[in-house]
Amino acid sequence: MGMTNETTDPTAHGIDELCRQATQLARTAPAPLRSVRVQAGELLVALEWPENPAAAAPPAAGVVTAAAPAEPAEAPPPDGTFAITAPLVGTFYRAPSPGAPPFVEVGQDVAAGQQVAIVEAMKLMNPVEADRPGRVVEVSVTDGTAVEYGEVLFVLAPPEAAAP
Amino acid sequence: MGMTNETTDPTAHGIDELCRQATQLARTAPAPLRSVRVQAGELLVALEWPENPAAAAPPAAGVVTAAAPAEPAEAPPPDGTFAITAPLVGTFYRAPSPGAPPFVEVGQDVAAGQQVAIVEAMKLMNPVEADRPGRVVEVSVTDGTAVEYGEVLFVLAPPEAAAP
Amino acid sequence: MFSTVLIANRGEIALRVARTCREMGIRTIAVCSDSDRDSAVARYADKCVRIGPSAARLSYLNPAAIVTAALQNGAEAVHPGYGFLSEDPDFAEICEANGLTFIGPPAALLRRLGDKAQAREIARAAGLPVLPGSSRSLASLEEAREVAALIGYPVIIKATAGGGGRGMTVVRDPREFGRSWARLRAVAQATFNDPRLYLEKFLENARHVEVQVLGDGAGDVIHLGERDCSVQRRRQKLVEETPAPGLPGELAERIRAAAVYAAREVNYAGAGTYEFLVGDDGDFVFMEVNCRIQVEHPVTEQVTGIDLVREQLRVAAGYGLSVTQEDVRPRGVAIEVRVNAEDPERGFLPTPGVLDEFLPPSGPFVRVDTHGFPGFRVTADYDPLLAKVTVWAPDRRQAIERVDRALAEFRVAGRGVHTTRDFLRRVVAHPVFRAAKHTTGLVDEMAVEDAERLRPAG
Amino acid sequence: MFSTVLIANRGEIALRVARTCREMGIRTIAVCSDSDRDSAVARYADKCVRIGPSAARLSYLNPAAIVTAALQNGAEAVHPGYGFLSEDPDFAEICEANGLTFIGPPAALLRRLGDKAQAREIARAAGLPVLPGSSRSLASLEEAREVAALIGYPVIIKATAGGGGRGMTVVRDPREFGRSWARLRAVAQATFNDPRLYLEKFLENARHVEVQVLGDGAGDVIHLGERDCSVQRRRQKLVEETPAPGLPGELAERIRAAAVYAAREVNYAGAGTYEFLVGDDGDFVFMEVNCRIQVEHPVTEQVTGIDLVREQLRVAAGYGLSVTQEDVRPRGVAIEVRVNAEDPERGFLPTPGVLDEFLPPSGPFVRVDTHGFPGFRVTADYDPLLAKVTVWAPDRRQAIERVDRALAEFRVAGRGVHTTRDFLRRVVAHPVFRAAKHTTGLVDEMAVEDAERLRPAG
Repeated sequence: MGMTNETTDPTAHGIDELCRQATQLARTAPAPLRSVRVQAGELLVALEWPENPAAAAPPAAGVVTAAAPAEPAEAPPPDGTFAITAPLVGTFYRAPSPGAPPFVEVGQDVAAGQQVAIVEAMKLMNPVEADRPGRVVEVSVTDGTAVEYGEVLFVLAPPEAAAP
Repeated sequence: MGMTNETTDPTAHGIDELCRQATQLARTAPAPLRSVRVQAGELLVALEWPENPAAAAPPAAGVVTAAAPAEPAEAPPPDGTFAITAPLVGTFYRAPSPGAPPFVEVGQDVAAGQQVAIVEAMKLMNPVEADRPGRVVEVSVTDGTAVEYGEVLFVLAPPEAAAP
Repeated sequence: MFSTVLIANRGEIALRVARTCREMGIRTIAVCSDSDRDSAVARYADKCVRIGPSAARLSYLNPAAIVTAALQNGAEAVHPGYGFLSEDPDFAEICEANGLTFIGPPAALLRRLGDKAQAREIARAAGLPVLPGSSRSLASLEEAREVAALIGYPVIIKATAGGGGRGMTVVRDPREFGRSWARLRAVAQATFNDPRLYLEKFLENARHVEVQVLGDGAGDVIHLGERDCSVQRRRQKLVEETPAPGLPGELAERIRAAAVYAAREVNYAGAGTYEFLVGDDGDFVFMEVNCRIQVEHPVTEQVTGIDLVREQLRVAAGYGLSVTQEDVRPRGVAIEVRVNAEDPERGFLPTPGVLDEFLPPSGPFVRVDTHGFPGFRVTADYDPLLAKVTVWAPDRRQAIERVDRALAEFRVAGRGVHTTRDFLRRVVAHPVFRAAKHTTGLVDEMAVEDAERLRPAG
Repeated sequence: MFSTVLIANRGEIALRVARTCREMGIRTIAVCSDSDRDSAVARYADKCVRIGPSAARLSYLNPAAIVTAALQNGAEAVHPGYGFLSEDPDFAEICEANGLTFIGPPAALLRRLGDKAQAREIARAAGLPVLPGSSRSLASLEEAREVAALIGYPVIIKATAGGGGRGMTVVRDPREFGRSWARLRAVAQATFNDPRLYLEKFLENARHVEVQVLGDGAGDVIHLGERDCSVQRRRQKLVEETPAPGLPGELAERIRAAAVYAAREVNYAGAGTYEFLVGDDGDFVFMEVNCRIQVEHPVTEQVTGIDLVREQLRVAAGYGLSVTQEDVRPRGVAIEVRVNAEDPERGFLPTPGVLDEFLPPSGPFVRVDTHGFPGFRVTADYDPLLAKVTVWAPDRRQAIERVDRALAEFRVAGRGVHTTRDFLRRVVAHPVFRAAKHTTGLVDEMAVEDAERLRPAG
């Protein structure tokens, strides 16, 4: 927004510019606005829309669930932890074979690409690997139980967070 | 407010800007505003629209009408004018008989209870009377036309407003 | 055929009538009160005229407003739907006097059959079985007492101008008679503006069986089979089905024949319903005639394939019926359930409010007649009927499974809004209903069962 | 009967199958991809298992995921719906190998009839008329060229593994043949993982007439009448009706008999459809067999009263059919229209988006099969079918008025979302359609008419 420099009255003109931007945005909006904020100190344009009309409905309305975004919207937890999810439908195994020690335990560090579990489907043993390094803070599924695609198997903390 | 007197003071000029822009922003939304905030110190414009899904839906979605209050919510106009509406379905007549002078003319003062028109239904001449005093500022329906129940026949200004 | 018809009603039936008009290329004029200005039919009709405030007395029961709206908008005929002015002979006369065709029987017939005491006499004269009772409206309490004593208790006192389950009271104890008589007389005066009463023997645990008839007004009358409407609460129907289940032998056939015979006697015109009671002795008695389209007409339509509103329009326009008795070949079973905006947990208290969610059932063999939609405001001004769910199936067992499936699908949500959906699911799941052994007493029996379930054991 | 069935599909058909299961007291397991996690069937079924990402190849076309989900949740049978794996013999085999009943014909039959060139030979051998063409898949372009020259242009090249209007191309100019052959071969390899092609004479302006058959797998096969599906765009059906209108003399009867005979020859099991073309010479030829429930099955259900999914389940569970040929008495006319989330103004471009408003039609004799609801997100991942609107009426004229009425009621609104509703209204209003003189060329003819209307006069 270098334009603001081109005026003798930066603030007012800045506001003018901000509002013009805001109006633009409002017109090209995906849905009706819920709120608009325009600030000149530190220059800010903030438009807010309801995620969608239904989501804005009172909880009583089952449409809330109905209208939840189709794609999973699992926001990453603030503490930087991340999940390892099931790559397919199947049975979750923590160990390479019955009685054998599990691939990983809580508190253990894992490297990217390290196998952490097996998901068995139709007699096929599918290895589950960590896609990045981290420390296991939770094993989310009991050994030997059925898991759906995308189900959380482990929660890991980033290595740095794991450092004392 | 300070808007009225022209000034070069950046902040006040900003206010002017803010209000102008706020109005402009307000026009960009289909739904009625819930709140407008205009601040001078640090300059802020904040508009907010109701979250009601129906009200928030684009005009295309008939739910807008669908969810409108069932009872007519005609808010009284700010200028204090008021309407005389049709007490029943019928035909609107401005005069007691064809050719006769109309009961009232624009600019004329009427007293409470004074007859201002006739609505004829099934050969019955139903007198329409003013429920309070005022000055006729508009005759809203053409003489001899069909009117629905509740249709606005006259717009009147309150006597005091009518004083010079 | 008419080019423009005014629909003098509201709710689902106004929409129902408008749909058939649309299919027949007839322009529709809807009317609405203040609280119905955003109703489904107001949006659906070619035009909607605001005729008065929310109070029905000043809008849907206001003949002058309706007739004026019809004349102003070039309507040639008026369809009264059910309730409101649908069986009012004065309204029918006003329509005709103003050159509007009243879509229903002629005023004179409405007057004769609308007088329930007279209708009973006409039926009796035609040889139909009636319950012991007074052959006319009774002049005095004394006379009424004598008749009651004569026919024996329990008796039911009925308003001469009543009908459709309204304006009647049962007296089991002679000592109660005086009070009940006075009370109902006051109700009748207030509700029907007619204090006249008459008396009948009261039949306990009967079945409500009614026959749908169609008359062309030229002497030809056919029937479209019978409906069982025994599932009632305070004489308001909750579940209706056709054919009537579990009737002994040829009884249904005899009831149908009786209705057709009686309708021919009065040269019935348009759609009508002859209502009967069937006692546990397996015998039947005439109750009353409804001279209008019934709420429960869809079950008859779904088994016969005949659009009853279309036939009403044809007869009123002088086209006669599109079918003969031979063409009427009912197939399978149809069940209708009435989903009301009421709370069964609180004595079926109406629950007005805005419908945030409204997802009616659909899919195979499911029909829904409703004026509801997401965002619709249920008001307390009118009857709480929200939707009629009608299913068809080759047999009763499948029909019951289907209606339960459909009810389970029905999603209604809104702050403060309750419906009878779950109560209706309990009814169709009830062993007595499934065995088709239920009578008009079923809903009360269910209440007793609930009370017993709640009572602490031992 | 099965106690638990997994439904290996999505959209309206998954919901359709779940509804019949619910009515039969069968527990339902739905499966969903990431983008369908909030779908109608996901909410409707007793359980929904997430089986993969949005890409169908990794979810609805993933046998391992589906079979595993079935086994983990105690399903005894798998209903494949239509499309996806519904006619995949390998999938049927995997199901059986894992002790799951595949609800459809046995794998071996799917294999034989899925090979369209072979299916054509089987039909020919059974004495059914077929178009001049290659008696098998063709090895080389040279051979294909010879056959094409022999039978004469125009010819249609078809993918051996294709069907349902997919994987075929018409060649009118011999000089185009080589390029068309190569292109379709590539498409076939990519789409069906099978490059084989065969040839047939192409019939211009034919009618698409198909016969619904039901086989008990024990040699008994019955038909449920025929459907006309001539209103197509790029071989995708838009409007279907039964009975087929305006067929000369006993032609329909001969086509039905041919289908039943051919189905008996292969001892057909479950629900199937024999597709034929009827030329303007009034003669018919066999086209292909669809070994699954059809999108357009509701029209057959509405005139026969038979729940086709119920019959599929019965046959798969070894209960046989619930009806004999004598029990099948089609009544009246049913028309189905497919409302797609597409923009006819932009070449039927799919228009994904969230449905802010979704009010399907209802009322007398209207059936809607849809997975849509207010707030539903139409994604670009799958086919754009949004709702099937099916109406019934005693005759075709009334059925046409009714389907137009129903379409006019249908309210769909959402940013960016368009539907084929208005286009469908134009189709059913078209004089050629009303006169039942339309062929598969109708939609193209309408496009030409539009172009002419737009061209400046003079």
